[in-house]
Amino acid sequence: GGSDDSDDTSGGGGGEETSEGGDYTIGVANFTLGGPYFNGMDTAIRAQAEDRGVEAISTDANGDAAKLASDVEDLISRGVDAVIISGGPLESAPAVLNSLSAAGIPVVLVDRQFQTGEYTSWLGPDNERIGVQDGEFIAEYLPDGGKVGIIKGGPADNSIGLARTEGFTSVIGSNPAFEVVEAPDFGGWGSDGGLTVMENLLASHPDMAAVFCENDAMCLGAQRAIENAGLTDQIVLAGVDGQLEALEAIATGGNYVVTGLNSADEIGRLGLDRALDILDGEDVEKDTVVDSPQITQDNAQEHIDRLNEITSGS
Amino acid sequence: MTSQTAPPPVEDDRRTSRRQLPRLVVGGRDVTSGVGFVVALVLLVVLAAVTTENFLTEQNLTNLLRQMVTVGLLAYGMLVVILTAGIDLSVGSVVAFSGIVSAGLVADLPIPLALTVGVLAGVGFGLVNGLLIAGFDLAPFVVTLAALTTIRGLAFVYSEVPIAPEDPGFFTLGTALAGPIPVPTLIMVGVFLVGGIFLTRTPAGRAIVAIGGNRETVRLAGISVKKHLVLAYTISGTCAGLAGVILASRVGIAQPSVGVAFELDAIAACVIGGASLAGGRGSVRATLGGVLVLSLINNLLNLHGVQSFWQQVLKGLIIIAVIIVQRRSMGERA
Amino acid sequence: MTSQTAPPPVEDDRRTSRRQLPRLVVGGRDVTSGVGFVVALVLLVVLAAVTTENFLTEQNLTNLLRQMVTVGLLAYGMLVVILTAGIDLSVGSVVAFSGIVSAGLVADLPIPLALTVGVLAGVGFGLVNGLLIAGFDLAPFVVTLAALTTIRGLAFVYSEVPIAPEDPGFFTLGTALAGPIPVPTLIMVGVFLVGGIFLTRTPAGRAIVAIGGNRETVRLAGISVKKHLVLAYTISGTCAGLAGVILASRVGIAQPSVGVAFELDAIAACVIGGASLAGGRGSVRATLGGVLVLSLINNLLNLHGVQSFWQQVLKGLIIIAVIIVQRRSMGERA
Amino acid sequence: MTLRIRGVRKSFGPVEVLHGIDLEAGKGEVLAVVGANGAGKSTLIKILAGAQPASEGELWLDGDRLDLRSPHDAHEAGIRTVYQELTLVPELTVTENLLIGSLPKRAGLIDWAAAHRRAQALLDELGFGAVKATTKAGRLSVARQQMVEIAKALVSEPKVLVLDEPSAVLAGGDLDSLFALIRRLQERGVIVIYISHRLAEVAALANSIVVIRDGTVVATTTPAETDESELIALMAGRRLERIYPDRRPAAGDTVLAVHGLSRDGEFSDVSFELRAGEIVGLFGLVGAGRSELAHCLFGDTRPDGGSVRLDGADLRPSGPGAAIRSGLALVTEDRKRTGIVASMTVRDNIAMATMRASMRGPLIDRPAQGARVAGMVERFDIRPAHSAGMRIDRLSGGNQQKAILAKWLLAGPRVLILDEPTRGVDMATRVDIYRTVDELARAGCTVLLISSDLTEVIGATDRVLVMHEGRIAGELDSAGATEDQVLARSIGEAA
Ligand SMILES: Nc1ncnc2c1ncn2[C@@H]1O[C@H](COP(=O)(O)OP(=O)(O)OP(=O)(O)O)[C@@H](O)[C@H]1O
Ligand SMILES: Nc1ncnc2c1ncn2[C@@H]1O[C@H](COP(=O)(O)OP(=O)(O)OP(=O)(O)O)[C@@H](O)[C@H]1O
Ligand SMILES: O[C@@H]1[C@H](O)[C@H](O)CO[C@H]1O
Ligand SMILES: [Mg+2]
Ligand SMILES: [Mg+2]
Repeated sequence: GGSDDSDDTSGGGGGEETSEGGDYTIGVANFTLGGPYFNGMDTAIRAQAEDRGVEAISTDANGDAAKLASDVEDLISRGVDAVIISGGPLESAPAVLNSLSAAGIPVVLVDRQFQTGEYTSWLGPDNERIGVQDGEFIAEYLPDGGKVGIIKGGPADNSIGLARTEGFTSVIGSNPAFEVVEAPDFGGWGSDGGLTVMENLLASHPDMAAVFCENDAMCLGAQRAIENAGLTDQIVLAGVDGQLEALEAIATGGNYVVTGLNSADEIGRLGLDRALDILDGEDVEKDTVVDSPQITQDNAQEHIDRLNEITSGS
Repeated sequence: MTSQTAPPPVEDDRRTSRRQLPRLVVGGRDVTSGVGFVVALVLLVVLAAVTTENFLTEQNLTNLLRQMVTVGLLAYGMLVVILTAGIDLSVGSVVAFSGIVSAGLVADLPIPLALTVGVLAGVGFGLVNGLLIAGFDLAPFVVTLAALTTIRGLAFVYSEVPIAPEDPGFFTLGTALAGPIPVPTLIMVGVFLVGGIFLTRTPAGRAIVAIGGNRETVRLAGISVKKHLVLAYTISGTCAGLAGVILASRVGIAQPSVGVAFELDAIAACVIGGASLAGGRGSVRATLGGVLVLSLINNLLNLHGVQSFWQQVLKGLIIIAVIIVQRRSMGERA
Repeated sequence: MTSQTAPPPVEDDRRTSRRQLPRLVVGGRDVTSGVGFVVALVLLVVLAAVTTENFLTEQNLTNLLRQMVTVGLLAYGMLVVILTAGIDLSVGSVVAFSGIVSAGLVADLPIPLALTVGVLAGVGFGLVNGLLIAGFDLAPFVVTLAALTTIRGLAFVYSEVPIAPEDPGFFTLGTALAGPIPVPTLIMVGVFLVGGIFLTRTPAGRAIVAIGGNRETVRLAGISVKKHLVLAYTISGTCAGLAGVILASRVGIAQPSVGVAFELDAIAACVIGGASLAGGRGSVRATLGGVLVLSLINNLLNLHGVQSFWQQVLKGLIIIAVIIVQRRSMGERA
Repeated sequence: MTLRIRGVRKSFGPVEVLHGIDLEAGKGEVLAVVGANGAGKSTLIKILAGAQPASEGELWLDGDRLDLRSPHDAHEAGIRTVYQELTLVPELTVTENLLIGSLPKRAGLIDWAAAHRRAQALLDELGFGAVKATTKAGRLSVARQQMVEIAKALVSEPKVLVLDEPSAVLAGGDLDSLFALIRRLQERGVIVIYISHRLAEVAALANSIVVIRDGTVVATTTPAETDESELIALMAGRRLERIYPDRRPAAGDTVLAVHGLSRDGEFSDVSFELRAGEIVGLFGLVGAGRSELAHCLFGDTRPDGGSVRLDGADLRPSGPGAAIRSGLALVTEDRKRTGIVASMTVRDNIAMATMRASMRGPLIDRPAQGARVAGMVERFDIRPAHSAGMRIDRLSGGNQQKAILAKWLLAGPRVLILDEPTRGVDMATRVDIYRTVDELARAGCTVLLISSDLTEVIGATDRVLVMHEGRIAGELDSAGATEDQVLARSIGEAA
């Protein structure tokens, strides 16, 4: 990814007032809201909709693909003009996409790029890139190498986690100074899961030097487990997302050393803009990779400020 | 012989007189014949129709019919198990397994065969559940909870990633329409009809109902309790397998993670329909009513564009309101 | 004439002789006294100790003690409800709500007060569950399922995003150690001890047990069934509130999404411990044993580095093996 | 002190089952209430117990008008009731069942040692010392559970004690203990309302007798003014010519031959033969092992030793189903636990053992099944007459028993084992049952009649086997046998 982040999506990002808007209704189909990231996404889309003066109706499928299909059908019944799908760990939903295209309704995917089926446009992060970034940072941070734990998010029907871990191990795994141990159990993308998985990992591998988690929520839990075990000085953490609490931890200069920004807020807002552009008949890019800057102690405060600005601003 | 005053019939079962209708109450009182249940259903429909203009559109009604299929199929199987005083927590995992296996096999087998294998997987899991529960006399809750875990694991072992068959023939089962009515809905209604007749008109069905009422009496009447328990869990597994295959075909992609907590909705449909988890009481028709209630609530909230978290808050409250209305009108303890 | 025919006592209850131990069997047979259960537990421990070198490390044992707290607390409350022949599906949502509310209040209130409010939220939800179930005579399954949905929604309404209090005092409750033993574990053990005494030695506790055995008898004995049902659900809610607050404090971050499916583990612990969902039978000690079994299985699989999907597959199979061993040694139907 | 019931009416839905009952009992009086099955006796006492509200009418005790809204109110007023159906909590100990609601406490906690002592003392005092207070109620025999039920009503001495068929499950010495107990209570001024179908008992115990028929008091009398046959006539609304049928012609070939049958801890070395068309009684005291023997013959349990031959061929049923296919049928002694499926209709219950008898393809032929059931309802005069579609637990106890018999008759058994089949059954119905059993025997069926009723076990049979502590302790020809002879063998005296 380059640094051309919002160049191709005029009027995105900051949420400046734009005059158009029309009286469109945008449906937002969330696969799940059971995680801060997905929540942030939904909130961002709705906030941007308000800023742009259009109506947004969001649904939550509670992690159930069938309900996602029903929700989209309900949205079609309500006569929405476009649908944004935040598909979470769902990798694809051909029937949903089919029924939308049958109804002639444009679809914008945010975060996850579906592997099959026809969609109008996608915006999301380059997950492998984030993993590589984290790996590179750790490799540099621990020149003597050591044992590195990996905490995976969830049932692997998500290419996103796999891509992050692959990116990370492509750097660390190929470096003979490092030994990689993957936690056997999943952290479920949440802090409580991250905590338990880390505790169990420490029971077998108390000699770790670093831990990579597929998202920040898990890393925050893992950080507590490390602290409880009195190993804060020995083990550093690397995460993904840029969740506020993680940024704060990084800013304090403790053992949480790096994360890769995967801004739900930014992607969400861009997603809504993209939907409106399509409705206005503009020619849009089909797939857009949203940049994922690396965040370390050096620039953490910047990102915290920006996040605070966004959340208080809308 | 007794010329005595035979007292007038005490509480004659009024349904005995309209025997022409299939008698789908399989034990205990039929809550759908209670005013409250019908009132609650009608109230929901009227509420939906009056407060949103989109409810009575063909599009929406078709959605509604389609959306009830999964819970509906699971609920019938669950009812059979609940009637024996059992429970089947594994259905959600079976949905996932059957779906992913049939989607996976599409690459190698003709589609109808692949789908059949998916359903057969459900049959097999149900059979194993039943054999463990009946054969070792184990608590259904723990056995099917363990099955929930194991089968979910197996679904992921089969394929960690979702499988989306290329062949559009895979979508036919799930998306076909017969006129305005989705084919899956017809299948579900068929299951309820045949299943209703099974429970009310066949010796095996009656035995299943009786087991939940008093298994000792049934055993001493020379009926094999074990055999019928195995049958009940096999039926539930079969329904779950069918639901899984239809769901995968409808969504167009089979996920190993699908179906979490489906068992709760299925049980809820039965219980809203007046079934007792203590066994022996439940109604096929009322269970279908329970499925309808749950689907209507979701549809209503979505059509109103209620925000997700508030949807959850309201959904719970509406369910409670529905069962209070129903309970009130039944008077006595369900 | 009465002198002639007193037949010898038909069968004496053998456990009556060791009454000096606190009698934590609250109804029915105490499965922990069954050899099978102890065998299963010992087997698991030996298996863990022999097959992995890390099992008997302080770090691991502390983990084990820490990780059983949530399920343990929920299981005690669940047992109380199950004894009345009820069920409480809402506990996982209460865990989330209590945790996030107490974390949220840390900004405005002294920490002990914030934590107390979190627990009180659990008390409140339990009370409402109980009032609905007892007051309107509703099915516990549906009421608490509705509560599961509503309370989860409320947790998200309170805060969509996780809350991580800055004040490190918030972590104390969850992470403090008393020697090598985590304070939360001590709290859990305390709940089981006091709770055991409550169920075996107080009139209210006995009434709760009796209600599950035969609620009509309790009513005919002039004891208020409603009052004790409300009490039972309130206890369960309280335990869930406590579990939620401890969990949030331990993780350091309260998430509104935490606790999904916790109810299944809690129920499983009770049932593995021999409790009957039909009520009246269950044991405090054996429930603790059930909690231990579940934790040991998880720990064992993790120490062996079994990959997640296979962990699930094996976990289910081990649970089934455990209950088969237990059942065999009990001989008669649990 | 007087108990007065005035104009009590009770309806279930649109149907009135009590049409204005009046009765009165004074201090120390034993008032017997008799009536056919379904007459309304239990309904009446449930009203008196506060367990069900009356639709109309008044209750007076000691000159106070009672307003009983709950069982608690009745307790407060000093009215204690022993219900017809057992109400113990099976998972709890006898102690707890007895003292539920009044367990002794020390420092706020229940003092179990004291509780057990108190419970045991109470049982001993009442003459029920054979029951151990620390046993779980569910492990007691039905008879002992009944003793606990009675003891429970006497935890605090009541003003009025209501006993609904307490003797139905008691026999021999236990019965004597109960009678002695009632006399003691009577002396202390307790009013006892006593319901029973055993008229000899009623005559021996009662000061006055009220006869209820179809929800109406048809007579108030005393034992001195009346006799059994008149009472039966009042209850039934017709005269019964005789109670037991004539003797049947000599029996045919041996059908069932039991040799040296044993089952550890239950019965041992049991041998006897039953012939075609014969009715054989099996008498014994509680715990003698009769029910266990019956269950073993029926394939429900496996014998440890010995053999059973049916028509000369070895009979080793693998379970009740196999036994039924071989031509056996068993009417169990515990109606509620093993006789009925309470949640199902009378029809479902009657058809239970013969569901495959009328099929149309894979489906049950409902009209044909309905006709068979209706035939049975009529033959046994099961009331109400149109009860086929009713839940069976809405029927009175005696009518439930008739439905169970009907279930087994439909199976057309060759050997019919009846375990206490007339327990809780009114006299007129008993006569129907005896007649039906006689008809079956005449048609060649072999009947083993287990009974604790001495009169019945002699009157309704051809021969009587007597069991004592798991062994056959004697055999008598019913024609010449006396009650004393049978009783003596059952307690291990004489030979
Ligand atoms: N809950 C109920 N609903 C409807 N009918 C009932 C109910 N309880 C009792 N009845 C009816 O009331 C009548 C009187 O029944 P009850 O049990 O009082 O008779 P009983 O005299 O005690 O008979 P038995 O000698 O057989 O015990 C019967 O016809 C019975 O079917
Ligand atoms: N597991 C058990 N624990 C305690 N008592 C038991 C158990 N199993 C059976 N009993 C009781 O032991 C007694 C054994 O005798 P059995 O029932 O054969 O006697 P019976 O001659 O049929 O007497 P009854 O008049 O009670 O029918 C029964 O009353 C039965 O209820
Ligand atoms: O990209 C998101 C986030 O990283 C989240 O934490 C987990 O799910 C992924 O889809
Ligand atoms: Mg009666
Ligand atoms: Mg017996």
